[in-house]
Amino acid sequence: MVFLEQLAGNLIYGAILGSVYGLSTMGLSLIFGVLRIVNVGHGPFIMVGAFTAFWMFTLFGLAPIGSIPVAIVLGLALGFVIFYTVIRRLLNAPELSTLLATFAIGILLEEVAKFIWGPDHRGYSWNIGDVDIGIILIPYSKILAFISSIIIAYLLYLWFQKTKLGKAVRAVVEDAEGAATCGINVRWIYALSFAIGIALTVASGVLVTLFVPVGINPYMGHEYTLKAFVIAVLGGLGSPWGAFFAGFLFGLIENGSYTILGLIPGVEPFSLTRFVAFTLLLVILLIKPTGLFGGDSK
Amino acid sequence: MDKILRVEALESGYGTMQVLWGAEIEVSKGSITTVLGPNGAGKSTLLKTIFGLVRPWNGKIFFKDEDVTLMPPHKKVENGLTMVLEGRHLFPNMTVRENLILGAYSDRAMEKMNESLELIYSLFPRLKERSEQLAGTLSGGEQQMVAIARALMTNPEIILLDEPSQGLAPKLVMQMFDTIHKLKDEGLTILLVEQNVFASLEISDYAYVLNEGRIVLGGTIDEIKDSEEIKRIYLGV
Amino acid sequence: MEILKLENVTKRFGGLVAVNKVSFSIEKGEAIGIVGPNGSGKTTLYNLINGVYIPDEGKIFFEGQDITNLPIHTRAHLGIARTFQIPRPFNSATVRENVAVGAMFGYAKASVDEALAIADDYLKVVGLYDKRDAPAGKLTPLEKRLMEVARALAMKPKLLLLDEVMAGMNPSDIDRLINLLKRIREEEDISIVSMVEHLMHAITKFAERVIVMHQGSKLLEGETIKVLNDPRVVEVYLGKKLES
Amino acid sequence: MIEKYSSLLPVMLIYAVLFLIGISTPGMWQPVAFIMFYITLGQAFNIFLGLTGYVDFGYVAFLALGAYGMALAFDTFASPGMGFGIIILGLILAIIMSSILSLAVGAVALRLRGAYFAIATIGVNEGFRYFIEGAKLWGGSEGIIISGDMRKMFGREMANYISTFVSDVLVFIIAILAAIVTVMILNRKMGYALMAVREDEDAAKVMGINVTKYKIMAFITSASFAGLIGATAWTLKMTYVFPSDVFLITYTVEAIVIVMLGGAGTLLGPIVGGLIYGILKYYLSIILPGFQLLILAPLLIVIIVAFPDGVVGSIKNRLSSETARKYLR
Amino acid sequence: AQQQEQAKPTPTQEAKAENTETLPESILIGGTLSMSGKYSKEGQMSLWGIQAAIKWVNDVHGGVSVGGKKLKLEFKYYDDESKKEAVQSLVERLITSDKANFLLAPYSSGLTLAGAPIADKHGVLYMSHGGASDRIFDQGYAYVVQTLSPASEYQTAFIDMIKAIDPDAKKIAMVYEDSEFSKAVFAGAKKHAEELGFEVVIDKTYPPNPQDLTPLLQEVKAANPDIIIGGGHFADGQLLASQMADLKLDAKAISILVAPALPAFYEALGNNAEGICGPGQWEVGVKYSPESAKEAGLEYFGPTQDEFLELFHEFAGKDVTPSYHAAEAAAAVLAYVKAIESANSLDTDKVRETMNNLHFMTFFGEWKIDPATGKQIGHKMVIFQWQGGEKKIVWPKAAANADPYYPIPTWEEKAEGKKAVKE
Ligand SMILES: Nc1ncnc2c1ncn2[C@@H]1O[C@H](COP(=O)(O)OP(=O)(O)OP(=O)(O)O)[C@@H](O)[C@H]1O
Ligand SMILES: Nc1ncnc2c1ncn2[C@@H]1O[C@H](COP(=O)(O)OP(=O)(O)OP(=O)(O)O)[C@@H](O)[C@H]1O
Ligand SMILES: [Mg+2]
Ligand SMILES: [Mg+2]
Repeated sequence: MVFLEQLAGNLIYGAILGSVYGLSTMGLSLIFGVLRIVNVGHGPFIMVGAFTAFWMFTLFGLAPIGSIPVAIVLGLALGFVIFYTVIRRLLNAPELSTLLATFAIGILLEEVAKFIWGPDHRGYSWNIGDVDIGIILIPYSKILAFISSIIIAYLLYLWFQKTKLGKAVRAVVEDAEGAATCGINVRWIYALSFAIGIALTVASGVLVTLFVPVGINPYMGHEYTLKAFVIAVLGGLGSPWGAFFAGFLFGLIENGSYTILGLIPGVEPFSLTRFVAFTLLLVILLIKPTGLFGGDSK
Repeated sequence: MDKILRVEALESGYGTMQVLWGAEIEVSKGSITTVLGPNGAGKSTLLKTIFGLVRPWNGKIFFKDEDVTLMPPHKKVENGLTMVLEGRHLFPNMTVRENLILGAYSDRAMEKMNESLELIYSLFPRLKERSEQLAGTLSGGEQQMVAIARALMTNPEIILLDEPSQGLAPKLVMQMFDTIHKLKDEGLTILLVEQNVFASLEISDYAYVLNEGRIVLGGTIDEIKDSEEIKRIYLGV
Repeated sequence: MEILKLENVTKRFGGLVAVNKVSFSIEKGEAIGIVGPNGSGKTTLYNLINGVYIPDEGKIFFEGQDITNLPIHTRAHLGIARTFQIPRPFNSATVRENVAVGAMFGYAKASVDEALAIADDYLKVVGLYDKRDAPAGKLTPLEKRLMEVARALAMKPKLLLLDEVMAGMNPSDIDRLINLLKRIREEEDISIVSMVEHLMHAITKFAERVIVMHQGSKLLEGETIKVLNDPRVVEVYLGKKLES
Repeated sequence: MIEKYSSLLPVMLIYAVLFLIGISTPGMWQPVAFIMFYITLGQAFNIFLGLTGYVDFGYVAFLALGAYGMALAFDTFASPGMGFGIIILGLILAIIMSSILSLAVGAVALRLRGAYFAIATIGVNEGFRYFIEGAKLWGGSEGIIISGDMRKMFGREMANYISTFVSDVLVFIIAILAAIVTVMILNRKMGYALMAVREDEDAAKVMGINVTKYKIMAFITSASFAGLIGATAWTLKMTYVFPSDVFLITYTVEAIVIVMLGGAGTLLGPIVGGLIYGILKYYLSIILPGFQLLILAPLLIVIIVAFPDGVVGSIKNRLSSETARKYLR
Repeated sequence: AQQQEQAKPTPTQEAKAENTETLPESILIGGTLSMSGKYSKEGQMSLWGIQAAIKWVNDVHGGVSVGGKKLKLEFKYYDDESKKEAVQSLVERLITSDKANFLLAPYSSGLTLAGAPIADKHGVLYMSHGGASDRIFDQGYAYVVQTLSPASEYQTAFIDMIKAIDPDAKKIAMVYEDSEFSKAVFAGAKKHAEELGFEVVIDKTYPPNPQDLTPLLQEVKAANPDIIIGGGHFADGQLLASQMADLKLDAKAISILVAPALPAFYEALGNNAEGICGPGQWEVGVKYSPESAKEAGLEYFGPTQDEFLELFHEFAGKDVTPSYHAAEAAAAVLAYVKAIESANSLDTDKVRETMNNLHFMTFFGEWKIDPATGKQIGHKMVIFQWQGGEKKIVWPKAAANADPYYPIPTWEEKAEGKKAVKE
């Protein structure tokens, strides 16, 4: 009974965390889908979002949810600047050269953050109460993180499917030259997608702090980069919705497997949960080499 | 007849390799003008440079008497010039209908979207049947139809067509030329590149011969048809 | 001697039957044309013969050996070569290296040095010798196709499958290429060449026998002129009768 | 025959110069060793990434296993009677362990393409690390420290000598071997096969190339070199292995950066890339301690924008002279 | 001050005669610091601490007296980026090009180990101020000495404290990072706890950089422990506290490694930090002073705490409170100076030998090493507790400036604003 209750509690938290993982991966997936760029500097953008939430809260008392728009604006600005200064020049270069560039951009963000804000591990406490659902206590702030992730993901979905610009992005993904003949400004779509991808990532940084309101520091991104990669692939690269659901799944697996692994004597079950999560990734890829929701393998 | 498109001393290429060496052509409104030439002469490059997918190095391009040399492709579409690329370039994971609707992306096209759709479905009744099928699963011929139809959706005044008959079964090739002719009757101007010399000359009003990046011959269809140049290039004599 | 035999070969993509119970055989030394409307399954047939796809049903024999389930590269070693409808050069390598790869790993199994020499020979044959040190990616679509022909020939295949090599080629070049293929077929030990083409003057000049595909099935098979004048072929494929 | 190996000349020249600087200038040996670590890492990685076009993000796992191979040799077999045999044993273990892992990973993951492969291999690396920690394998998260064993076996002087000189010389040797192996591969059919795989794997199959075989061969070769680097530049030199230190994806990314800086698939590329990266890092950390990454990052961006094909790659593209190309591969 | 120093009759008279070394103009201490990368916080703190100590030595102490001369003390450092590859080359540079006389080891056990062979090869002393692992000192390095308390002792003082104030507390839960350092800490803690008769009801780790500790904490909650000890580094330590609050996982006392030592901990957690304890090598407010040295019969060396704080603020700025990383680094510098002066020599072996017999006190606490291994055995950990927004030292009694607040307020009470201060 205790076992099941703990499992249920873990899964609930896993789902909440998973939704945040999912959102934080959508930007990575979008950028890969449109520009074929693997953004290895992904994590540092999450860090920027986390610091945004922190400063908005600390300096202006702005509720972290309220800093999502701020993060989006900041992310868009960062995205456009980076696109027009660096990425644009590498669009025709070999694919991996953008990897080098995003690596360098990631380092730059980290070091600039350290330079401005120092290496401290910061955090905020935004206490708005919690709800006892019988099995486990859940702070409202985490519930908000969950709901906001879903709303943002859904808004992005609507934008993609329903708006003209969203369709243009899809068109560019499928055939850029063909899109040009339809009167679509391909260069602008690249810039926009990159900026939106970055904005999403920065915004997800805000939500990350709703789940983990502490430990905000210049180097916090690494862990997320790695997970985002794995989740993006699990969901099928280039498919932002796939990424969202895969994030969900990842959160559930990470948390859910703990209760079961805990039954094995003489091991460190928590470390093994990560082993399980990564192994599952491999298994899924073997069964479906393009991820759960992936199309082509290029 | 007034010249809707004029190209003066156009030079362009890829990287450091020059392909076009001062190409000059004129296209009259409402005509079909064909550019002929051996493989690798630079015909596709000429069309892509006019449309703006390849950056011009030198020379001028006038569209409706406006200098559009450096205008990016999407603005040209907005002004009524579009292109059908060699090899179709559809959006394979979208339905036929979605492909067509994206053709009406520009403001200019939006206004006339419904009319354009009607025209297209009357020209290509088959596309109406297939409207919900994913473009990538169509056969080669159907794909070529979608490519042309999508270009028509932009509500163009002139279409640059690059080898529309390539890879089509003979029966479809004939249909394709019929369609091009019909488009002209609808008032469209067409700049055509074709390897199917004889069929294309049959429907054209004017023709140019491009060789090694230069226009070596140009004139009305009757002047061109019997020229030595054509025989030399195409019949190997 | 029968070099290739297909028995009731079927290939499906989801609900679509791209190739439907097709059987035919080809004798050593034949020149075959395969025609049919767009989407009738010609390229898929090639993909089945050289191993890109494995048939859902049916069997394929090469020189009497069952090759239905052999991997692609093994079939190449046995002597099957092909070109692609949409050319697939090794872009960053030079034209010469591209062709040499064919000689090294195909039926020819040449050493590196031999392969480079073979490459030069065939580049002369197709007229690309001047461009042999250019990166293959810089060629025009047509030159790429010619390079693919050279690359396939350098494999010294027993069976050569050409997929719309001549689309977009001007008439005089087509004639030249056909003569060249005929000559090579005679001079070298290439038993048969199969050619998919929509250009009827190319087919009539080259093929002794044609196979007509329609909606995934074999519609007809037989002597070129006779088959192409068959009313059914005119109806589904040609649209009007061939002149001459 | 010699002709074909002429491209090794500039490589060996660079190594000779580095070596001479290292042994003749006081205080320069370790900096040279530091740079050599990056060069060798780039070279080993290039055998796979450069030649096949496959990006293995989990590459560092092979270094890690090599490091464990050497550590386990000391941890399990340390006895005075072993002498230098134990280092040989460690190197052999390193090769065996890293190549077994590469075989397993290759057999499974090499079926995947592009970014899927790249990221599946991250899974392997992370999975393996957490397996070691979670299952408390090989000391679990506490790792293995061998300095004590080394000192007991060889005595203080010799142990120091091994960690501060012999291990670096071994890295030099690995680098030279890697260069020779790279050229040998390039000159043989294998080089052509890998080129074809890199450019178009499906077309390569049609040419008769057994792509799986060649990919695995390149993968194992590259992984074995990685294992050797881990065993020498990490375990022998640092005298310890902690899982949290050796399974860091950062090293893979650095390897990619080095290869891309120099030019993927070229022989000289990773060497030039390693030189640029290593020298920049070393001197920046001396001139501007604490700010070196702040300077390094924009510099990397500038270099890659100026040389999108890598420094060597871009120079090669611009060179027309045949003789010059012969030495630049 | 300088003159007074010289006038003092010390054993230097005797030693002076023996000293035949040609002395340099100044003494250089070299070190690699982690100014970027994952240890950059610790690296920055260490730098300020070192700079403060050097300044004291030169300006207040008047330099290092050797052979009758007063030598200036200098410090040179490079950034190792928290990465092992960089350490050896930078250490070698310090030794050969910069001619450093003595070395400070980098932060963390791994980096300390990485540099040890180079230091040992050149026969230069290599003092660890951030490498806590006991295992470093099992390797037989003669020139590696330690200034801070080793990892195995980090949580033992806290257990002593609980034993002293609440004999009824029995059940201890341990949740900590699966890493080399924390494992050593909690292995020591577990042994100690069991010796004192505690029952360890949970002994579980979590992997580095966790985002969610719920699974583990639910298990802890179910075990209903009296005491919870745990942690690893900054981020996970903060997360541990934050999620205990989320799940209202109450205990009578909580001690977390590393994270609570920094003001950022209280800033991040706000009132939830109230009552949380942590082990520290040192804290602002510890009562090590010339007086307490006298009581213990030890010599006091170096600045008083107030002097140190003043110097520290000169480098770090007024608003920065030093963490123990600053103090232990400063103490390492002071230990060198003390040893050099006692040996009256710059010779590594002489200084090292002298160290074996040194037992003195600085503002950081006692300093005494195990002669055989170089491991620190004199220094004692302190336990601090966040009380009313301030870090108070509550253990050991001798160093304490406040009483432990026990049992700590529940999370519920803390959410309502209750602080860990007696009314
Ligand atoms: N994307 C490209 N990059 C580099 N060179 C190119 C590119 N496209 C074409 N070229 C070169 O430009 C020249 C002209 O090519 P273009 O495609 O314009 O010829 P074309 O007349 O259309 O030929 P075809 O009849 O074969 O279609 C050729 O020499 C070709 O190699
Ligand atoms: N990989 C695939 N997945 C799904 N459908 C496919 C695939 N390959 C081919 N098809 C479908 O199978 C049918 C036959 O295609 P195939 O390419 O063999 O035609 P073809 O006769 O070569 O036509 P064309 O003359 O236009 O080249 C087409 O409807 C095509 O859309
Ligand atoms: Mg063309
Ligand atoms: Mg086909």
